[in-house]
Amino acid sequence: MARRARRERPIQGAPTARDFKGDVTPDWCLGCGDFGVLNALQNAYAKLGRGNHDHLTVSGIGCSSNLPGYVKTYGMHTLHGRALAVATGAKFANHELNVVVTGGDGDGYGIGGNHFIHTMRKNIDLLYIVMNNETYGLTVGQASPTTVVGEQTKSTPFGNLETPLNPVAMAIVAGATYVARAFSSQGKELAELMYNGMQHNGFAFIDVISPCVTWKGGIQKIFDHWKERVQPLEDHDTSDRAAALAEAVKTGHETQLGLFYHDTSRQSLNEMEPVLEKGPIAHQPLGINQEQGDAIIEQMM
Amino acid sequence: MARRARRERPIQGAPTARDFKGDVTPDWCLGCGDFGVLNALQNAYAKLGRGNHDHLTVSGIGCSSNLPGYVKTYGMHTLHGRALAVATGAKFANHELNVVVTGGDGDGYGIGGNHFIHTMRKNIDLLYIVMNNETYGLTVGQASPTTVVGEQTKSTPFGNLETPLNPVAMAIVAGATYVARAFSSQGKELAELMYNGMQHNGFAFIDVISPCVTWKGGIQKIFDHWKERVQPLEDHDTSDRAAALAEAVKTGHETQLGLFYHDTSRQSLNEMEPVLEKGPIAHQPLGINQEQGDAIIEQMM
Amino acid sequence: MAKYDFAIAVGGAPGQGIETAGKSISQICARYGLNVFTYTAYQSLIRGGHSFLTIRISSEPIANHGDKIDLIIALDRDSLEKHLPHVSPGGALIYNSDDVKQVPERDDIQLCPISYKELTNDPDRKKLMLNVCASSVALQLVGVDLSMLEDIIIRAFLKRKGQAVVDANVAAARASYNYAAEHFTPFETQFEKQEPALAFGSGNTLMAMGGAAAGVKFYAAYPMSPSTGVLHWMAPNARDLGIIVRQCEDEISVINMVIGAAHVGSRAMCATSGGGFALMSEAIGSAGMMEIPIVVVNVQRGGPSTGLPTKTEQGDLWQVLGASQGDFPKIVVSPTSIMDGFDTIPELFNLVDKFQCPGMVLTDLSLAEGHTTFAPDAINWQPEIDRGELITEQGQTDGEYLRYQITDSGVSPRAIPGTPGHMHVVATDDHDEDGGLISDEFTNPHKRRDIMEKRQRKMEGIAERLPPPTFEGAEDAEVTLIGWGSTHGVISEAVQQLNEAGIATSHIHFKWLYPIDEDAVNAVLSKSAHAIIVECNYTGQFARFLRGETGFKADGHIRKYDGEPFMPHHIADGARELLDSKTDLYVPYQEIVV
Amino acid sequence: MAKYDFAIAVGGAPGQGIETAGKSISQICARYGLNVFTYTAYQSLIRGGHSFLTIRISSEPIANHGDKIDLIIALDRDSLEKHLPHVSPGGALIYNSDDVKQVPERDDIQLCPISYKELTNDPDRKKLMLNVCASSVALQLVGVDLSMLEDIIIRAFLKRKGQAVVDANVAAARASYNYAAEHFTPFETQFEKQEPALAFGSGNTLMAMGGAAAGVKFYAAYPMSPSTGVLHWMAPNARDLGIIVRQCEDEISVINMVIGAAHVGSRAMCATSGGGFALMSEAIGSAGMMEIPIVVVNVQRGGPSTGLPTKTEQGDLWQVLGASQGDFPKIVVSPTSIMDGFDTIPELFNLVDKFQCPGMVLTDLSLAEGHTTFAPDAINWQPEIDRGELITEQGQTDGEYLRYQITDSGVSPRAIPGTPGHMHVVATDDHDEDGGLISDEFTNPHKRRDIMEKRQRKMEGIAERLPPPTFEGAEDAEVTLIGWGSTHGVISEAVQQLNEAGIATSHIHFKWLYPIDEDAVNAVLSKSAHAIIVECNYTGQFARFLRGETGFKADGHIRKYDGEPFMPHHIADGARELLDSKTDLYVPYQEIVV
Ligand SMILES: Cc1ncc(C[n+]2csc(CCOP(=O)(O)OP(=O)(O)O)c2C)c(N)n1
Ligand SMILES: Cc1ncc(C[n+]2csc(CCOP(=O)(O)OP(=O)(O)O)c2C)c(N)n1
Ligand code: SF4
Ligand code: SF4
Ligand SMILES: [Mg+2]
Ligand SMILES: [Mg+2]
Repeated sequence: MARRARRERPIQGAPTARDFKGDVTPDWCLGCGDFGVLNALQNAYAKLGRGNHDHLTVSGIGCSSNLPGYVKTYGMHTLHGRALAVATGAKFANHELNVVVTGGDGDGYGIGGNHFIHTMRKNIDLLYIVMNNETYGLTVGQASPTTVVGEQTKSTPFGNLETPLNPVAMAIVAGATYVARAFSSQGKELAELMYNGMQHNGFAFIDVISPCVTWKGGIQKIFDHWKERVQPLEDHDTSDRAAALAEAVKTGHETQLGLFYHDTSRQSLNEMEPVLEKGPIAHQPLGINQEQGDAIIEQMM
Repeated sequence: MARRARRERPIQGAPTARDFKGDVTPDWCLGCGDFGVLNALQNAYAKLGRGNHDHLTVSGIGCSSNLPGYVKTYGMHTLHGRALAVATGAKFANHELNVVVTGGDGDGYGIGGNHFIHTMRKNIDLLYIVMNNETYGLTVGQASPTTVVGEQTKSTPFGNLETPLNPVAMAIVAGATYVARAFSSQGKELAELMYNGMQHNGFAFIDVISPCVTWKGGIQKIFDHWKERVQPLEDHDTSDRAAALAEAVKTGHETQLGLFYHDTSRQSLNEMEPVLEKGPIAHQPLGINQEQGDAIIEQMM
Repeated sequence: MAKYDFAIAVGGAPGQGIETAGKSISQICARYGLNVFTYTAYQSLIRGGHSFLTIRISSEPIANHGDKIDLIIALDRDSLEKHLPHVSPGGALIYNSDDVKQVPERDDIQLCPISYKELTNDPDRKKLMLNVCASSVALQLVGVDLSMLEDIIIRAFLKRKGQAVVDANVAAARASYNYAAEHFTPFETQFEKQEPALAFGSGNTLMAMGGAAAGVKFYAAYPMSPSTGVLHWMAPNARDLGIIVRQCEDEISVINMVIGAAHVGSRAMCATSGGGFALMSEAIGSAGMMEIPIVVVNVQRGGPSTGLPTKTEQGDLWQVLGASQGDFPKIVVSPTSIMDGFDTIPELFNLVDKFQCPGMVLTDLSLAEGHTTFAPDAINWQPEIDRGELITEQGQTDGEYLRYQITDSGVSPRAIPGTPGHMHVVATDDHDEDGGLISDEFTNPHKRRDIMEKRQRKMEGIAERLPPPTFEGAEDAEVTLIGWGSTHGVISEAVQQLNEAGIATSHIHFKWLYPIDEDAVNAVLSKSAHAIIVECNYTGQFARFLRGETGFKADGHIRKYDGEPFMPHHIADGARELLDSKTDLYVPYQEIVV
Repeated sequence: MAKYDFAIAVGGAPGQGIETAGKSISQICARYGLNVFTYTAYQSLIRGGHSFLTIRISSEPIANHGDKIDLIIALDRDSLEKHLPHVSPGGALIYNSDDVKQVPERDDIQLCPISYKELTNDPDRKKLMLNVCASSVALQLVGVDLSMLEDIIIRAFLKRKGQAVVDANVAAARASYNYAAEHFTPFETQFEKQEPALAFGSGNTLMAMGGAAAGVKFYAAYPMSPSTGVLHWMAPNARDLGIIVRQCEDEISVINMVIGAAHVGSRAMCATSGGGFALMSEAIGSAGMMEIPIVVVNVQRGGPSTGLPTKTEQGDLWQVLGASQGDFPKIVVSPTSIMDGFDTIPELFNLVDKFQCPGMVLTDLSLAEGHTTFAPDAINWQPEIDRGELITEQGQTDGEYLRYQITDSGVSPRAIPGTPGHMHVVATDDHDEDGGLISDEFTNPHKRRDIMEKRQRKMEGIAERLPPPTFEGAEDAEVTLIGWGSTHGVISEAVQQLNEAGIATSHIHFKWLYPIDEDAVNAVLSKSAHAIIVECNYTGQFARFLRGETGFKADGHIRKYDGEPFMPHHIADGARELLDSKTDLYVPYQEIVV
């Protein structure tokens, strides 16, 4: 809604979260969990210490996916479900950019599910933050792939019959090398996880519980629901994949927060790619030289 | 190629595998693993004891996806990657049909990955058989989502850099309730797994190692490769999800075969659906009656 | 009885109860037997932003939201400022005087300040009842009984919120009604009850109902504005009506499920908007190739791409015509009114069942989210059902069954899986008569030609059956307005305005868009005078398509692509200007900016 | 020097080395400096089925596979039986007499039986060298030096299979060559060496090379016939040329990656076929909305749906024109020859970079999998590169940067992410000049109209720059053949045949399909006589499109949709028949059935 004055001066000194405030005031409902995610992300960007122009924030479509408009970095607000694919292309074309992908559970685990799995399998160097509110917020509250069994929504008026997806377990199995769960109200922990995820070379994934106050019964109810459930992962060896998986598939009343898995041994796909050794392809001179051309023709004779 | 004479007489007595031979001779390469899968499936259909017309075999596109033409049941040879979605619609519209989905690794884990995850999550009552040859056979041998690291293919002439997907682990995490791995050369075990999968109420998944003899270095080489690796799962409690998952994520030289996981406690989504209690919707009279119509209008006044 | 045509609008922020106010006023009018048409201008936002709901009420049938607004309810200051200029001279504006101290000058209308504080007993002042207060004032001004509003309040709140809320609301309504009676001048227009009482619903709801009447037993969806209303009707009604409703992981899954369900014999349908339709396009071709009858609804919104999720446009015609590679039989239809949306669904199902091909309904936000009143008996719950040549029992054919038998009509009897003795495989690869793959067996160009011609012959049968465009008005008119789909109502009214102004005008309207029978269509088009094509997109998608199919070149074009639907005067003004000027394009200026 | 035009065909089962034989013969001819064009009729199968490869060889430039076959190599009995009728009178047929005892009668051709057993020393009789033997015989019959074949054998096998295999093959080649010299009558046509030696490649390869020359640095793909050849060239050349090549999980991922890569400043491209293109269509609209320049190649195959994966068609025109919802700037181009495929890619990249929109290349199997010879210096490795208005450094603009600044041309300077001082968000929702969402801020119809008009103004600039269709032939011709894209070569030859037969014929050909400048195109079309549109699809997709854009109605149509490409006489015969008869449609009969 209200748009703040445009400000294109370079950051002076060490960047602060303020330097990463976007030109547009978020249009989210008052109390929406996504505000916490936005703040944490601005803090994480600041902590990284790079200029605004060194970051690219990519999203799909949904309430949560409006985020790129609210941070001061380069941004892409792409199609519903396609942010990871777009971000992968951007990362390969300029791997010097810090590419962060933000979106919702419908966007990422519903329509975007195939990109989710394969981007993790390929271990592309991205940070992916899902604002999981267990609903399709922007389309006014249908069930999402993480909606719990029994919940009444506009699309499941008799109660949801489908077992929800477990994004953390899925990520570990699919090949993400940095896997965490967080709660949007715990801004410090979330910012820390984000910062470390940006530093991680490979696919970093954070499933953030980010309550929707409009379709989940109001601020009080939904935050109470979560505050009572979340608890930090304890004494956990984040390098042990089997242990991480065992924690991730635990079901029960509690929902564990923190870093489940961190694999520093695997190279990201972009690191492995020899073509990138010369620097970002977006900066390379266009075309090929006559010698290269002659060699190609030679093969054809 | 050669097409056998059409034969539409009903099965006499207990059906045999012969009764499920299709009209068309398979056009697969000599020695292709898919022949073993086809035989096993014909045996499993026979063992189930129902008529040809009670089965629907659905596939996508690929060498393996040509299978429905080679069995004598109703068949659908749909789009590349979409077989599970089509089969889900068919099952909901007539849940009395035994719906079996067959296809390849590219079809199911590549382009069809999102349907794969969500159909398992929803636990639709289908048997899904993937002929996993770790390649895109029909499009002449590019890397697939299960191609191992380092392998040289037409699309990865310098060796594949991407970590393959683990379909069995993925299935357990995503919510399949019957999860197995088999080898197309072990026809008896495979047929047994298929038969039990058809009997299972819920999503049954069998990842079948079904070697491609054309793009994987010839019959001898590829079958030797596998024969030397496969070994049966031992002493395994198939009802223990965590144990199943632990077995599934094991990596090493050996590839374990057998039933990893079997959950008989969860209802399939079609069983849970009250609308289906009256029988298949495809058999219900069309339209609604005046009384129902009046009630609808009443709400609108 | 007096004739009248009156519009009330409600403006405010989402969450202020605009929809509730609008619905109450509309329902009351419907019960009064009055004709209502509503249109809401809103944003793709949950909170924040602004909505503006226009309720046009008339003693006569109406099919658009009209040209003018007589009475505006401004629920917040923002609305007051924005919409004050939009009140017609002689009209009125209701606002909360607690919030607004100074009102900009307008002495040609009646300002109706009410004090929420004084009219209600709302201890925490959440202003949740402001819409009730303002609606009561509005109803008083047009002479509606208070009891009507009380009824509606009880009905709306009793179950969900309990007696206390009902009581508070009823008290507020009474206080406001009485306050209005004392302080404001009623309109000259006073609503009078008519018989029968009418029902009230949206275009999406009526299409969903049409589906139920047609025998849809499988409905799949992925939410997408502005088509979600169909899902929101289907889901709660599913169990009573025996319909399977599935929300899927994406639109690709939606359409493929629909194809699976249709293939085994159920009537199956889905609805989406442009982006979702794009994702479905590959599978639409597969239904064409496998010859499986399905119905896909595309509710257009402002494009391109994600575009304007809450705005209207007729911008997907070429997408629908071009959906999926290659040539295959298909039908495209665009309902001409909200009520026609109901009838179109069974009509299209009969055609796709008969010709075994995909059918696409192309409608748009203006109809799908527009609401209208209708007489209860206007709904035909038992439409004709023709499933075409189906084989569901053994013995219906003797001997050899060929799923894709080559016939004169191109239609081959369709055996439903589960039927003994008719096993076959349907395939998206091209195939011969028995379903065997042509490319597998011998890539035979003659077989390919035969089966391609068989399929395409169905298009002749379809074209024969599709009614030509309608022609209304005098044969010797001076100007002819040509439209398609949703704009029928607004063009009709523009035609009437032009005729009344002495410009003899006729109206040609297309409902069935594809296939086109060139001769039949040209016979109708030949009756046109100075021809002006009216459509809601930038490039003139329909004009270009029509010219390609028939050679017909219009003399002028009226196009709108700013997201807001046409008002009648936009078209009437455009026609006048195009008749007078040398240009051939008129783009109306949108006066009401929300 | 004598002029000649000669065709050799090889028939057999896949795996018998048809491709190898075809490639050897073609390469030898190319080195001889002869012009070669090849077309392979094959099936969507790995084993089984049947392939038939036609190699047309001429002393003059050629651009299609011709009308006749002079010499057939039948690698198996099946091919012998099938193709015996296809040898032109005076021609010859080579077959393995070990397999075939009795040959059906044909006394107007020379039968050339060879015994594999006697010509080779192949202990396990796998007949792997049969293709070498038969090729040697063929080359002897047309007077090519044996040494040429030996060279090719060494080159083909030495690295991959070692000296022993080379020796066995060379020995078999010599024995066969000598046997032919002794037993068979050589053709009157004897090939003569020309200068320079030529290179030989497929349409897919040349498009890929065009991409490399244009500066493509990111190529993504999901395999799909008949477009996979582009991937198969890009993948092995990637490292040398500094191109990132990614195989993705599906086509949706492909195009979205391309969009991401293009947005951050790299030239990015992808290729697919109809079904994959359908899946990409939503994202094509997003590139239009975000104004990101990308190039998407659609190599058409027989449709609808999975259709005929290994057959040709021009059936996706409407799909490409209609791809994605709403109106947005886009360019559609259809290369007119294999070599034009090379040039088209940099031409299109310059346009999409300049106008910041998606560009679509519409070609088909007949060009993409067809092979042609070309002079090495026909390739311009340094084509002009124009990246349009790019901002890549701080200070290029002063002060405020508006990504979607409203300009007269509609083009707004594009800042590349990573550039200091120009941060902005690109969005698929409609937006205002600085990228803020229109629907979020105030759903302002006036802003919407402005930005829509800004975007669409780019279409005027594009239309101005696109060359009109080409016109060849006499202005006073009796008949005009009109085609688009891949059929240029075959239509040209039909035109020549008609002219030679005394029917004065001209040829209008479209390469740039969209946008169309109505006046410029009509100026060319106005030169046509009895106009016949030639295209390879059922419904006349181009004819309908052209009529819609220009009003031009052709007098007749020649259409083919059996999967096989036109031969010149199909078109010449059709033109004659359409000139004589009352009908307006001619569908050629495909004589060669594989
Ligand atoms: C192809 C397509 N299908 C559907 C939509 C409609 N759509 C917009 S947002 C959304 C769901 C958003 O849910 P989520 O990603 O969880 O985000 P949230 O709003 O909950 O933050 C949908 C279905 C779309 N824009 N595009
Ligand atoms: C949308 C789409 N993209 C691509 C293709 C081309 N295609 C056909 S089969 C195939 C891969 C098959 O691999 P897999 O499923 O593993 O089967 P296999 O042949 O190995 O048995 C592909 C990519 C297609 N038909 N449709
Ligand atoms: S609807 Fe829910 S998710 Fe969307 S902004 Fe409001 S609270 Fe947040
Ligand atoms: S190519 Fe491979 S997968 Fe396909 S039929 Fe041959 S052996 Fe089987
Ligand atoms: Mg959500
Ligand atoms: Mg495979």
